Parts: sequence; C-alpha cells; structure tokens
Amino acid sequence: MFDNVWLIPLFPLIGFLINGLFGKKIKNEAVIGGIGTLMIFFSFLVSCGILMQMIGLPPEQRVFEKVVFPWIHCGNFKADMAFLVDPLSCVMIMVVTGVGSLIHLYSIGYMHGEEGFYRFFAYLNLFCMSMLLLVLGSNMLVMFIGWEGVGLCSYLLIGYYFHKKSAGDAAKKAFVMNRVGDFGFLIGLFTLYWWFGSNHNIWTINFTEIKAASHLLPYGGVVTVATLCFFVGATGKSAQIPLFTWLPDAMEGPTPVSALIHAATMVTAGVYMIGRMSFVFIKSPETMMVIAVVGAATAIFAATIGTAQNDIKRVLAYSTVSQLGYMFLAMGVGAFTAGIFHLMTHAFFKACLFLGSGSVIHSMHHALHKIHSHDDAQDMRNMGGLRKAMPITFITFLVSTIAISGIPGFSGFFSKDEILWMSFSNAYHGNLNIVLWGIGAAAALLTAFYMFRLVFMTFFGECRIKPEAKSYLHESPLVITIPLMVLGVLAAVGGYLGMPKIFGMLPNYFEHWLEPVFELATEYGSKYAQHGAHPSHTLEWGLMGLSVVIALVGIATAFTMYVKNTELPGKFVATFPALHRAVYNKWYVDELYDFLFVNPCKALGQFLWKGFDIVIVDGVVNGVANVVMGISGIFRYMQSGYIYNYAFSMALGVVVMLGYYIFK
Amino acid sequence: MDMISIPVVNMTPILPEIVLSVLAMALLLINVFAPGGQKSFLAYISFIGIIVAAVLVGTGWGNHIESFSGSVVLDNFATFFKVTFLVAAGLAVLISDQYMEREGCNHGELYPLILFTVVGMMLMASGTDLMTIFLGLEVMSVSLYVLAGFNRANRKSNEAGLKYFLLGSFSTGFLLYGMALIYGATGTTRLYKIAVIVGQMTLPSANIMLVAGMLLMMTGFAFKIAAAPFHMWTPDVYEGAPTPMTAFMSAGPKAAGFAALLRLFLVALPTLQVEWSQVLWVLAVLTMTVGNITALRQDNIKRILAYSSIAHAGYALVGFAAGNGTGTSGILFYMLSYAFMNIGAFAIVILVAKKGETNGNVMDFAGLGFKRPVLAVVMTIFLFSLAGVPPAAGFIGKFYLFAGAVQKGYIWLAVIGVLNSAASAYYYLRIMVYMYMKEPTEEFEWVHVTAPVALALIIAVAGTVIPGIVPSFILQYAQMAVKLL
Amino acid sequence: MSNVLSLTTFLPILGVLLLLFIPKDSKGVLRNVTLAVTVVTFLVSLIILTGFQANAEFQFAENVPWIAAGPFIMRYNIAVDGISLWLVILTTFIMPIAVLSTYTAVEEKVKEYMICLLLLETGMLGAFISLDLFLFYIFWEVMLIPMYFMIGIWGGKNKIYAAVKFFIYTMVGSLLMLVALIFLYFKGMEAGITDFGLLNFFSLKLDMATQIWLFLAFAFAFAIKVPMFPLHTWLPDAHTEAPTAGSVILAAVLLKMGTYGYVRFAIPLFPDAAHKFAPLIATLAVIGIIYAALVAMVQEDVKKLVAYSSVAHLGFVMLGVFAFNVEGITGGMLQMLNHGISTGALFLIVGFIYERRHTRLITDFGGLSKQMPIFATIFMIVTFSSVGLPGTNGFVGEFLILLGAFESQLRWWTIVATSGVILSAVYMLWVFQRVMFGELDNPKNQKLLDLNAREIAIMVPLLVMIFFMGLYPKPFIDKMDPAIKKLVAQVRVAPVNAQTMPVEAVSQKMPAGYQENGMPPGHPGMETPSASQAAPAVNPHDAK
Amino acid sequence: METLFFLIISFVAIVSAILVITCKNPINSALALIMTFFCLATYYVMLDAPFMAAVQVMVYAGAIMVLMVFTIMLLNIRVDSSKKHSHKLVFGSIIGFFTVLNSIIVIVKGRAALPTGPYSGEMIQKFGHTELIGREMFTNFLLPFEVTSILLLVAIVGAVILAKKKI
Amino acid sequence: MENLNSYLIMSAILFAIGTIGVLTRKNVIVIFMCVEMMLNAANLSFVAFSRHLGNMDGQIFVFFIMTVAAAEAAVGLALIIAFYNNKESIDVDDVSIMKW
Repeated sequence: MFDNVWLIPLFPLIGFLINGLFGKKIKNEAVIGGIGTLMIFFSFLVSCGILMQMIGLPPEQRVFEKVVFPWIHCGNFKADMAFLVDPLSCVMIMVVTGVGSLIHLYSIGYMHGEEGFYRFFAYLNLFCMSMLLLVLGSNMLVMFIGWEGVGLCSYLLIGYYFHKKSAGDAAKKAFVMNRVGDFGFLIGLFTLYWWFGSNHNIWTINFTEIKAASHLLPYGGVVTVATLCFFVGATGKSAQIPLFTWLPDAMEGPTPVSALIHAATMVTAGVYMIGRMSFVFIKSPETMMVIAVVGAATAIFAATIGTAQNDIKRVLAYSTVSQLGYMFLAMGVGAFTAGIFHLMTHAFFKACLFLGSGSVIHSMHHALHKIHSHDDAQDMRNMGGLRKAMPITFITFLVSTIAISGIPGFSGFFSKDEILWMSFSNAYHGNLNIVLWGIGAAAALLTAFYMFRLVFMTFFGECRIKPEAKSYLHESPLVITIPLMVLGVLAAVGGYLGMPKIFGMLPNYFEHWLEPVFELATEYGSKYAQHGAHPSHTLEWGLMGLSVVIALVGIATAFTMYVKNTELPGKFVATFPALHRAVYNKWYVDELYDFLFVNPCKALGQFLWKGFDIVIVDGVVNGVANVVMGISGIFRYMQSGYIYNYAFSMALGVVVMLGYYIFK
Repeated sequence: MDMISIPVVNMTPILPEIVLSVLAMALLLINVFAPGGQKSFLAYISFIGIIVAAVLVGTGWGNHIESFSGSVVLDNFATFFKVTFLVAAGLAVLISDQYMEREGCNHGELYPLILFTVVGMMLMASGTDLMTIFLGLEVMSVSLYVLAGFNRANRKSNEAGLKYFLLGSFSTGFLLYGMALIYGATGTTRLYKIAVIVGQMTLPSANIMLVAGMLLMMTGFAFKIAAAPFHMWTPDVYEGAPTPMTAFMSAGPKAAGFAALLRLFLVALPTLQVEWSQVLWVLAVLTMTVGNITALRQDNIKRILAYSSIAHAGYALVGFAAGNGTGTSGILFYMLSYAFMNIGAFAIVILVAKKGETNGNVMDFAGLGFKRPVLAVVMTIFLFSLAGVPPAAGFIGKFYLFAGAVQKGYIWLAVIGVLNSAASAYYYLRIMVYMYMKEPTEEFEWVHVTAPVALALIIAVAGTVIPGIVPSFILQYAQMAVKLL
Repeated sequence: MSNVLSLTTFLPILGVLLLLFIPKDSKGVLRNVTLAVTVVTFLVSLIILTGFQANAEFQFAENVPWIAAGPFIMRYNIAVDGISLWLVILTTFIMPIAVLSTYTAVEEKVKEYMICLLLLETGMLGAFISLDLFLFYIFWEVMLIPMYFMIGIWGGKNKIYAAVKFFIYTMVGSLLMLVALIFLYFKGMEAGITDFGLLNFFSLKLDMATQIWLFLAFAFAFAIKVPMFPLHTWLPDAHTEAPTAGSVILAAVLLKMGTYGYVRFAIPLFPDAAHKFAPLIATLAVIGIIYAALVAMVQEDVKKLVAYSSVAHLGFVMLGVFAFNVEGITGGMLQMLNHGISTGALFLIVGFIYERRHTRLITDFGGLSKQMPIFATIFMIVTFSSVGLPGTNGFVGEFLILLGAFESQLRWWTIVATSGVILSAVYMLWVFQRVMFGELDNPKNQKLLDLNAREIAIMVPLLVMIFFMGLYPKPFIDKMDPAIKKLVAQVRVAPVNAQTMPVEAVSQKMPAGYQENGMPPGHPGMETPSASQAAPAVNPHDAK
Repeated sequence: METLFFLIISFVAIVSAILVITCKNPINSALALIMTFFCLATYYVMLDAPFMAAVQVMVYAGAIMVLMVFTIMLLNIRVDSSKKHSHKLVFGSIIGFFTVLNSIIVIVKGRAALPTGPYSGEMIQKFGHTELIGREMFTNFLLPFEVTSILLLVAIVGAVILAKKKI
Repeated sequence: MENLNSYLIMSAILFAIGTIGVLTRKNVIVIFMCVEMMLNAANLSFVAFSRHLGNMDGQIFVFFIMTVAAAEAAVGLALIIAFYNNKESIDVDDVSIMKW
C-alpha cells in the first residue's frame, strides 16, 4: 500500500485534468461533481489503506519514503518528487482527504447552478492535490510545490467570482501575502541547506536526512535565523500576525472553499510545517518563544475582532485565525502533538461550522432571491431564529460551536485544554508561561462569546429577515446536510482520540501515534528545558476547571447580550464608540498595511518610473544624445561657408601643430 | 661638360599611367569628332581603358622596380593603391553618364579629365621623389578643380570648384613650404635618400626644421584626405560638385593622399614615427569626431556623406597613427572598400536626385524602401558598411584599423574610434529611417537605372559584401603591399 | 551529417533566397514558406539535440579556416556544448511560433518582414554556436540589423526612436567589446595563441589589471544586451514598439545573448575580474530585480509591464550566473530558457489582445475572462509561470538561482532578490486582475472573440514546455550539467579566501557533539564560499 | 655692400608684399605682386640662379600676372566692396604673426643639411646655370618633367571647359 | 652670397604675408595672388637651400612649381570666370551659398 502513496495526489490531479479540460463540454453537473468527489474519495480510500497498514507496523518502522521520479538534480542539490509517509502525514492525509471528500460532496449541492461549476470542481481537485503534495512531500521542495500550489488554488477559488472586484482584490491579496511567507520559507530553506552543506558537506533538503543530521545543528544562531524564516512562511500561509489580513478577505470565495481551504486544510499548513520540522524548530528557543508569543497574540487579537463582525463568514474567519493562533501557541510551547491534535479537531468543527454557515447562506440567499431583495445574505443582522427552519444545520452547528468553545466532552475541549495546559506547564519559556496561558484563556473566553453570539444571532431570537421571505427559508438538501452531519459527529467525538492522560479513561492514542515523529524534538527540547517542580495533577485539574468556567462565562455573556438583553450590545457600542469602531474595523490593520507597504510601494514605483527611469536613466541617455546633437549644431555652424574661415582653420591647425613642436 | 644623354629608363612602372594618358588624349580627340550629343560611348571606352590599365597594374604585382633614377617605383604598395584608384575611377565613369546627361553638361572632356586624375593619383602612389609626388598631386588636384566645377552652369558647382581651388592651392603652399624645409634639412628630394640621411642623424626629432617640414607636408596631404582641421572644404565641395565627381573625389583622392602620406612617412621618415604618430593621433580624433558629430545634424545627403567621408579619413588615420603593419594594411583595405561602398552610395544618391540636384535631402529618400526595394537594399548595404556593421567590408576595414591601434597600444584611440562609429550609426540609420520607416512625401518618380549605373551598383555591392565575408585574400594583398615599404 | 550545425544556422538564409522568388503579393505563400523553413530548421536542430552527448565537450564542431591576414587568424569555428545547445533549441523552437504569431498581425510588407525574421534567426543561431570570438562578434552585430528593421518598420507609434535607440545602445556596447576583443587577441598572441578560437584564451593567464579592463568592456556590452540596470531603458521602448513577433524574439532569444555572453565569454575568459566584480554585478542585478518590479507595478501599458518584468527576470539570471556555482549557473541557464518561454508567451498574449482591440492600456480592459475563457486560462498559466510558481518552469530556474546565490558569497544579495519573488507576484497578478477580472464594462470588450485555432496552436507548445520544464527539468539539466561543471571548475581559480580554512578545520577538528552547544561556525554573515563543495572529505559523523 | 643690397631688396619685397594684401584695388595689388616677384628674381640672381630669375620674371611676372590682370580687367572688378568682416584682419594678423614666428624659429633653430652637392658657385659660374638645370632635369628629373606636360594639358582642357562661352 | 638664414627668413615673411592675405582679402583674385605669393616664398626657400646645399634639386623643384603655378592660374582664373558668369561677383563672401 505504501508504494501506492503516489496515487493519493494523482486522483485529484486526474479529476482536475478531466474537469479542467473537458468540464465545459460535459456540462452535466452530476457528472462533474461526481468525478470531482469520487476522485478525492478514492484518495481517501488509499489514505485509509495506508493508515491501516501503518497501524499494523511497530512504531519505529512507521516511516516510508517513495521516490516517484527525479525532479531537480543539479550540482550538490537534489530534490526528487518523493513522498514521505509517516504518522504525521497520515493524520494530515486523512484529514485532507476525509474532510475534502465531504466538502466536495457538499459542493455539489451548494454550487448547484453556478456558471463555472466545472471550474470550481477542477480548482477544488487541484487544491486537494496540492495540499496532498504539501503534506506528503518528503523534502522541502515538494512541500513547497504544495505550499505554493495551495496558494494558487486559494487564489483561484477566492477569485472564483472574478467579476466582483472585491473577489479579485481578495484573491490577489491572499496570494501576495502568501508570497511574503514563501519568501521566508525560501530563505529558511536556503539557510538550512547552506549551513548543512558548507559545514558538514550534507547537501540536503530531505526531511529524513535533515532529521538524521539534526544533532549537528547548534542551538540558536543559524537555526534561529532559519526557523524564523520558516516561521515567516508559516505566518503567511496560516494567517498569523502580521500576515493574517488576507484570510478574512478570502471569504469572498464560495463557502465550501472557506471550509476546506481557509479552515480545515490549507491554513493549517504552517502548523504542519512546524510539526514536520519540529526537530529543527525546537533547537531555537528564541524561535519557539516567538512562535508562542505570535500564536497567543494572534489568538487574542483575532478573537477581539471576531466579537464585532456581523458577516457570518467573517466571524468564522476571525475565529479560524484565532484558533490557528492556538495551534501556533501549542507549537511554540513545544506541545507539537497538542497542536496537531487541535489542527485535526479544528478541521472537523470549523469545517462543520463553515459548511453550516454555507447552508444558512444558501437558504438565505435562496429566500432573498425569491423576493428580489438585495439584502446581504451573509449578514447576521438579517438572520435570527433560523433553528426552526433549518434544524439539522442548527444542531450540527451548535455541536461544533460547543466543541470550539471548549465544553467538556466535545472534541475542542480536549485539544484546546491540552494546549492551555501545556502553555502553562511548559518548561521552555520561563515565566512567560503564565502570560501565555492567560492570553490563551482570555482568547478562549472571547471565542466562547463570539461563537455563541453567532449562534444566538443566527438561530435564536426573532427572525429579522423580511417576513415575506420567511416562507422560503428551508433546510438544505441531503447532499449538503450529510456532510454536515458527518462532521458534526466528528466534531463531537473526534476528541476522544487524544484524551489527556489525566482522565485516565482512554489512552491518548493521538499522542502515542505521533510519538515517533516528535520524539527527537522532545529530546532536543529537554536540553534547555528548565525542569522546575513538575506541576501537580491538582493544578492541572484546577486549570481545566477554570477553562470550563471561562467558556461558560463567555457563553453566558453572549446569552445575556444577544438573547436576553438584546439592547445591551447597542449600549456597549454607545459607551465605547472608539473601541467598537476600532474592533469593527479590524483594528485598522489593513489600512495600516496600505499605509506602510502598499501605498509607498506604488508611490515608489511611480517615482522610479516617472522620476528615475524616465528622467534620470533615460534622461542621461537622451541627454548624451542631446549634448552630442548640440555640439553637432555648433560644429555645423562653424562651417560658415566662407573660404577665409576655412583657410583660417587650416592655418590655425598648422600654427598649433608647429607651435606644439617648437615650444614643447 | 658633355652632351646631355637622356638616360635609358624602364617604362614598366609607369606603363598604366602611359596607357591612361594616351587613352585620355585619344578621347580628347575622339570627343572633338564625336557625333553631337552622344557621349556615352566615351564612358564605355574609358571603362575599358580602365580595365586594361587595371590588368596592366595587376601584372605588376610582386615586382619592385625603381625607375627614372629613383623618381618612381613599382611595388605592391603602389599596385594596390593603383587598383583602388582604378576602381574609384571605373565606378565614377560608370555612374557619370546618366547624371551628366540629366544635368545637361555631358561634355566629353569629363572622361579624359577623370583619367588624368587617375594618372596623377597613380604618380602619387608610386612616386618616390617629392617632386613626382607633388606633380602627381597637382595633376590630380587641377583635374579635380575642373571636375568639381564641371557643371559650370550650376552655381553650386562653380562655387565648389572655386572653393576647392582656392583652398587647395592654399594647402599646396603649406605642402611646398614643408617640402622645402625637408629638402633643406636633408639635402635631397628622393625619399630613399631622405630615409638614409634622416637615419644617420643623431636625433632627427630634435631637428626642428625636419619636423616642421614633416608637419607642413602632412598639412598638405591632410587637406587632400580631408582630415580636421583641414577638412572644411569637404562638405561644401562635395555638395556642390557633380555627384559622380563627389563620389570619385571621396574615394580616389583620399586614397591617393593616404598613399602619398604613407609612403612619405613610412619610407622617408620612419625614424620620426613617434612625432608623426602623435600628430596623427590628435588629427584622427579630431577628424573622426568632427566628421561624425557634424554629420548628425545634416539634411543634405551629399553633405552627410561628405562628413561621413571626413569621419572615414579619421578612422583611416587611426590605423595610420598606429603605423604598424596591421594598421597600414587596414588603410589599404579600407580605402579599397571605401571606394566601393561610398561610390555605390553616391550612385543611389544620383538615382534618387532629380535634375538640378533638387532631390538631395534625406527626406527625399522617404519611402524608397518599398517603392524601389532593390535600390533601397543596395543603399542599405552601403550604409551598413559605412557604419561598420558586419558582415560588410567596412567592418573588416575598421577592424584592422582599430586593431592596428590596439596593437600599437593606442587603446584609447581605438575606443574613441569605436565610440565615433557608434555615433555615426545615427546618421546612417537616419537615412534608413527615411527609406523604410517614413511614407513618401510626394509621388515617387520612376527612376530609370541605366545599364552602366546598374553595372556600377553590382560591382559596388560585390565589392562591399564579398570582402566583408571573405576578406582574407584582399587583406593578404594589403599585408604584402605594406610589408615592402 | 557532420555539419548539421551549419545547416541549422544557414537554413533560414536559404529560406530567404527562396522568399526572394516569391512575389510579394502572395502573402499566404510567403507566410507558409517562412513557417515551413522555421519548422524545418527546428526539426534539423532536433538532430543536434538528440545527437548531443551529455558531456562537457563541444560537439558538432566545425572548424575551417576563414580569414588569415596580418596578425589575425579567424576561423569558422562552431560547436555546441550543454550551455549553448539549449539556447540553440530555444531559438529554433521560438521561431515558428514567432512566425505564426504574425499571420494576421503583419499585413503590410510581408515579404520583407519574413526575410527579416529569417535573417534574425541565422544571426541568433550563429551567435550561440560561434566559438571563434570574431565570428561571434560578426553574428552578434548581424542580429541587430533585422531587429532594427523589425522595430522600425513594423513597430508602433514611436518606432523610430525605439529602433534607433535599440541599435545605437547595443552598438556602443558591442564596439567597446570589439576593442577589448582585439586587445585580448594581442595579449593572447604574446602567449602564443594563434587564432581567435575561444578555447585558446581560456588558458591565458592575464594579470588582474588587464582582466579588469577587458572584463569591463565585455561586461558592458553584455549588460546592455541583458539589459541590466541602469542600461535597460532601451528595452521598454523597443518592446513596446516592436511587433509581436519582434517582442517575442527580443525577449525570448536576443536578451539571452547578454547573459549567454557572460556565461560563455566574460566570466571564463576573465575569472579573476569576474570574481572581483561579482558583488557589483550582483548589486546591479538585484537592483534590477527590485527596481524593475516596482516600475512594472505602475505601468499602464501591458507590454511595457512585461518588458520591465523581463528586466527583473534577467536580473535573476545574472545573479545566478555570478554565484559561480553549479546550482546558480544551472539556474541561470534554465531561467534563460524559462524566460524565453514565459515572457515570449506573455508577449504573444499581449499581441492577441492588441490585435483585437488595438490598445494595450490596462485601463481599456477588464473582465475579459468572461468573454475569453480560453485566453484567460492561458494567460493565467503563463502569468504563474512568469511569477515562478512551483510546477511551472519559472520556479525551477528561479529556485536554483537563489539557492546557488545563497550558497555563494552573494548571500545578502540573494535575500533581497528573493523579495523580488513577492513583487513579481504583485505586479503580474495585478495586471492579470485588472485585465481579466472585474466587470466587463467596456462595450468594446464585450464582443471580443476568444482565441482561434491558430492562436491556440501557437500557445500550446509553450504551455507544454511550461509544465514539462517545471515538472521534469531533468533532461535539460542533465545535458547542460557537465558543461556547467566544467565552467565552474574553470572559474574557480579565484583567490582563496583566507576565512574559508578555519570553517572546514573547525568542523573537522571538533569532537562530535561539541558543536551542538557552541555557536554555529557558519554565521550567515561569514564568508563560507561554496568551495568546500569540492572537498570530498565527509565528516565521519555525517555518515550516520 | 651685398648685405645692403639684400636689405634694400628685402625692404622693397616686404613693402610690396604688404601692399598686395592692403591695396583696395586689385590692379594695384597685382602690380605690387609683380614688384614682389621682381624682388624674388633679384634674390635668385644673388643666389647664383640667373636662369631661375629669368623664368621667374617670364612665368610669374610675365605670364601669370598678365593673366590675372587680364582677368581683373575682363571681370571689370573694382575695389573691395564691403567691410563686413573687420575681425578677419585681426585673426589673419595673429595667424600671420605666429606663422612668421614659428617659421623663423624653425629656421634659426633648425639645422639645414651640410652642403653636399657638387654645384658650388664656381661650378655654376663655370658651366652656366641653364645648362646645369637642363642636365639635371633631363636625367634625374625626367619623369616630373614629362608629368608637367600632362599637367599643362589638363590645365588647358580645364580652362577651356570652364571658361569657354560655348562648348 | 648672403647668409642662408636671411633668405629663409625673408621667405618666411613672404609666406606669412601671403597667408594673411588669404585670410583677410575678399577679392578672390587677390586671394589667389596671395597664394601665389606663398608659393613664391616656398620657391625662395628652395632656391636658397639649393644654393646652400650645392645641388640643383631645389631649383628643379622651383621650376616645376612655376609650371604648376601657371597651370593653377589657368584653371583658377577659368573657375573665377565661370563663377563670375553665374554670380556677377568675385567677392569671396558670395562664394558661400553652401554652408552648414
């Protein structure tokens, strides 16, 4: 089965080619959607096979590399088109293909009747292929293909409604921001490659080889440089501070895209990458701290913005940013397993949330369309009380919301709580751990708040849609609800895979599974970890309880503000108008970037072109020509036509020549 | 004292000259009895005569015969230049008829005068005595004064003749004064003897009389080759003279000037090479720069070509300043190819121009490229060759000239030279711009290309392109020609 | 067929002779014959490709006496090696496409146009295969002439200015190179070299001062052609004014002359000077990358934008070449090919819309995707190829360049250059968005036709190459690798940096594991030239 | 005595030369030039070259100057018309001054070759100047002599072509 | 016989005066006369040198120069006449339609 790993990305590629090249001719939506969905489902099957095979192997043999064909061999540099199968990539392919299949299925219903139906499925398949390359790549360069490939697909899918200017802008923004990250990725790659090569004559970018040689890496220094660069790459892809602004804008794409790319898979690539190279990252305490701090900051920062958004998808988007922050926080405190675990659970519940919101929007859109209203189908202020009209959507949505809020028993609780606990108890960052935990907890509070705000505004209370449209609101078709239900279930129970040891009920399968992957990282980390008094179980229980309380407080607040006392938010806004405006406008980060980078770049470009290129560079060139022409004019008019002038010139020539030799 | 016994002389060295002189005189006679108006056959006869002379010249290759007690010599150097003169004259003869007919001054005396000019030039190239060279120069010049003013009904032609004459005789004054000083300083007018005497001097460069004589002589020849600052007659005379004569003047006399100057400096004054190199260095730079830069702002095509001709003298002077085998053989090659390309270019100018030379501006070339593509392509070849773009003879020539300078260590001279070439590209391109990239301003008149002109064009194109692609044989001849100096 | 190289080179000339006999009104025949000639040339060049052995030798050599006069001996000395092979193939590959691209665009003076194209092809091929410096120079200059006419006759509004600028700019540089070439010859003569054969001069040991001057002269000529900042201003003009085929050829092949010149001539002939000037040239290259990207960003004319993007791309090539290691130079070579394909394709694309709308202003377009989906797809693929998306050709070259440069002493330059990756995405996507996305609000655009079969046929080979080279560059790299290795070995005579030794020594001497806690020996700022690549010594520790 | 004579002649020569370039009327200039030529002829006599003196008088003063005067008369030219270019005189004088200066320095500092030839004053007296000239001309300088004939032919043809009323 | 240098200086002065004349006079014929004066100055040098050196070459040269002068005079005056026929002037300022 391992040998067939190349089939996993191949199937979506085939799907992409069929739909991309012939989709326009096929026209039949069922066929197109069927091909797209089946292809990714086949991949899922192969992934399952691989997973099964891997489970059957002893942990130390759970690594397999498959070279498909040689790619770039040049000098010392060698990069093959090769795939790496290990527990980590297994988790990822399962998530990608699994969630991917569901979302494909969902899209058949959701995208029904769209003009570029075939285009959508082609892109979606292409995305899956890229994502699979990313997670399966056995060297940094294959990973980078996927890395950029998902960026491309994200670009294509965000710009799916290309006739909308905002979609085009968002797509471009996404790609460019990702490119900023790629810049970091490349520099990191170069640094690592060069350091190993020039110092140890190991010229490699292969993960396994780097892993084998990772003991040669120093702590800090060059590793810090390299990992920080990689981390820049991760921030771009995973929408962390400072490169997060593209993700909310990316909601311009169709909702399944948001679910698949901007929640479940692509945006987690940064986390995956850090996990993949944990043995390098861990060697730089500085980087780890930066990751943790950035992660925590992003978590709280995005959460604050999430509290004030009215667009249903935007709330989810900021929530995603915030949750990604959690994952980075986990990575930063060395809790790689927890990070990956949260990645997985997040994929479940966030995909479910997005799909659910898609279902709502779909229904809203349909209803509004029927009454020819131009109201925004995504604005929560137009919704309310939808739970009756859309029960399945409501239930799955609620389950996922509970999961994300960290209510015990649901998947989010296990992963999130582990992160919080690890950030508190980690031994890497000294006294910073309290702060990290505090921020994490605060973010959890906000998460619970805005997520329930979302639920309350959407599904509870008065129905604020125009009354005549009300009758058109109805539950979505099965093709949409089935994925919702599957994901809802996963969101609910997925967490039991990685139940913390402290519960003592189930073994932490997830941790055991990933142990061979992060073993080395833990070993390296222990070199500089400050082994203080080991935090007691009591403390762990206490903190767990505290986080549950926090979640409940958040839910309660939301309930108060949006169900019981609906005028409270208005009052709040009236009391702190500046704060609200700042939060509502996403802390003006976009404007800041425009001010700092975009506008200066354009202005500089204008200046360089009009001011430098044309005036100075070309001016010098033309200036030389003009000077020569001017001299030409002078010479020309010296040719006066008078014989005596000519004779004078001759005589002068003679006199000067003679004079030179006589008086020299 | 006994009777003067006329010495027995070997006539071989001046056989071509004799043939041409006799032919010229015969033509003068034939002209008198020629049927009225029909002068074309004179051109054919002259052309045949020139070919015969060329054959005679060719048979002299490889010889080294001194004759007339050292007044004249037949050697490869002279032979090479004689071929160049004959090429120039042959082409000029071919392109004259149509033009002269159109301008209404088709006097039969034209051809004898051209032939006499050639005789004068040949004497300059083969003369080894200051007197021979001087007389050759004068035969050439006097003929040219007449040829420049040949179209006597035309004011421009009058003026050209007059200017050329006055300035020419002015320069002759300097030349003679220089010769006098050389004579005084060395006691002889025979070049070989001068060489011996100068060679015996302890420090010839300290003898200011010798150096001054050299400089003054250089002045005289610099005038003929149109080197700055003795070039100022060139544009005016070239513009005013009948176009075929301009073509001839730009190729023949320039080559003759170089021939004489080369022989003088390399045979008689090689010991002063440091001095004359220095001067030629400066002259070369001045000439190239003035010629090229002034040409940039010209509109009259004959003036453009005149300034270009000045510039080309400058390039040749670069090789001369180097004074080594590479540079001097480059001059020989260059002069020969220049004869082809420049006369070719003037031939096109003749064809495009209308009666009274009213069509002499670059603007009048507008649209030529597609109305008369063959003429335009031919012109383009000449222009590229003049600009020194490979694979044309002009490039190879320039290459050897600049290579000579580099070999001698005059790298900056070569650099100035190439920069000048680049600047020159502008005005050559300008003509092409009009030919190909502008629409004609007025209706294009169909120009009839007569057989002789067509023949001339074919020869000129062949002479421009073939040496550009396979220059080896001509270059080897040029090398041999300068080796014996 | 021992003289297949000559055959390839001069086939187009035969084509010219053929064209001369075709009346100028039968435009279709003229076009088809030209196309046939270029296709045949391409097919013949495939013989070279298939017969080429992947080793460092010059192959298909022909060497016959040509000029011998005075101190000079020039020979008709031609051959290909791994470096020139691909450029030859690129040329022959691009030519049919260029011809095909003008089937409808050029309606006037077709005969002359086709003759220009064919002459140009011979000139370009000749320059790539010449091993005789003089012969190279001849072809180098010959190329100018047809290109000059193509811009000047079939160009746009400002064609004359552009054509003359192009010609004189290039000529200034190349003439200085000519002087250097002569000087080099005489230097060689002192050392017993008897002809202009390039390979003779490689063994020539020149002193530093001489090398510097000669290198500067060569570098100047090539820098104009590349074009490197700040000598690039002829390019936007030439590109904007040239007809589509002209732009395609200019971008795809002519610009490569400059970079090829560096690889083939300037660097191996004067390695010490090249090393000395590497920082300067890298600086200019990097400035070019950033500068051109910024300027491209604000262009209003699509073609000008693509022209500026060329400047940026070739900046990458220069950076790679001056890394002086296998990765960098291979990357540079690949990038030359990639740029030929991608930018060529971009110019074709610009040509397509220009033919339809007779405008190239970005503001005149918008929302074309709706009307022209095939066009949009192709445009997008090419855009991403130009941006250097992995999987397309653009990536492989760019990556290797940056990798190679990073390994070399040009580390800091590389970091700046890498940011060009971001900028290229910005301007390319921006133009793509403004042209293809958005509302289709201009009524003139609403009736645009999508690409026709001919146009698709033009683009398909390019698209195939875009992906082929991106996904499987091995055949390309394999064929050029030995030649590049040889070149690198040849160039690596640079003065050994004193700092290199300790690094090696330290890593060898220190007991394993000790280093893990110490500071890294290879601090990013430190000079650690890639010279250590050559050292086969493997730390026993690494074997694990 | 001879020195005095030389000085007087020189004075006359210079004065007449200056007159040539200052007289407004070309006829006067021509007459002054003839005077200069006579002075030169006198010098030739002093330099033991009586034949040259004779030729000088015949060719220059006689033929050429007559031709010129004739032309002046023919064209009926009077005085120099305008005075537009007064700066010419300044430039001309400067050039002239430097020419004189340069030439004199050349003459004074330069070294003429030592007398080598057989033709001393006594020999010329003995054989006669004319004969010696003739001997040289028909032996050593035969070719130039012959060439002069062509030159004169060219001049004749040219003059006819250019000046004849009707050809 | 006087000192060689006296004659040479005399020659130089005449030559210079001739040059000045060419540069300053307007009448074409007078200019030509000045040229003749320059030639004569050269002649004087030749004869003086010839006498000093004791060989006849210089004098022979002078002989040829005179011939040349005659020939030039013929052609030159013919040119002047031809010019006059067209322009009715022999003012050198009028010999300037071609310039620049």
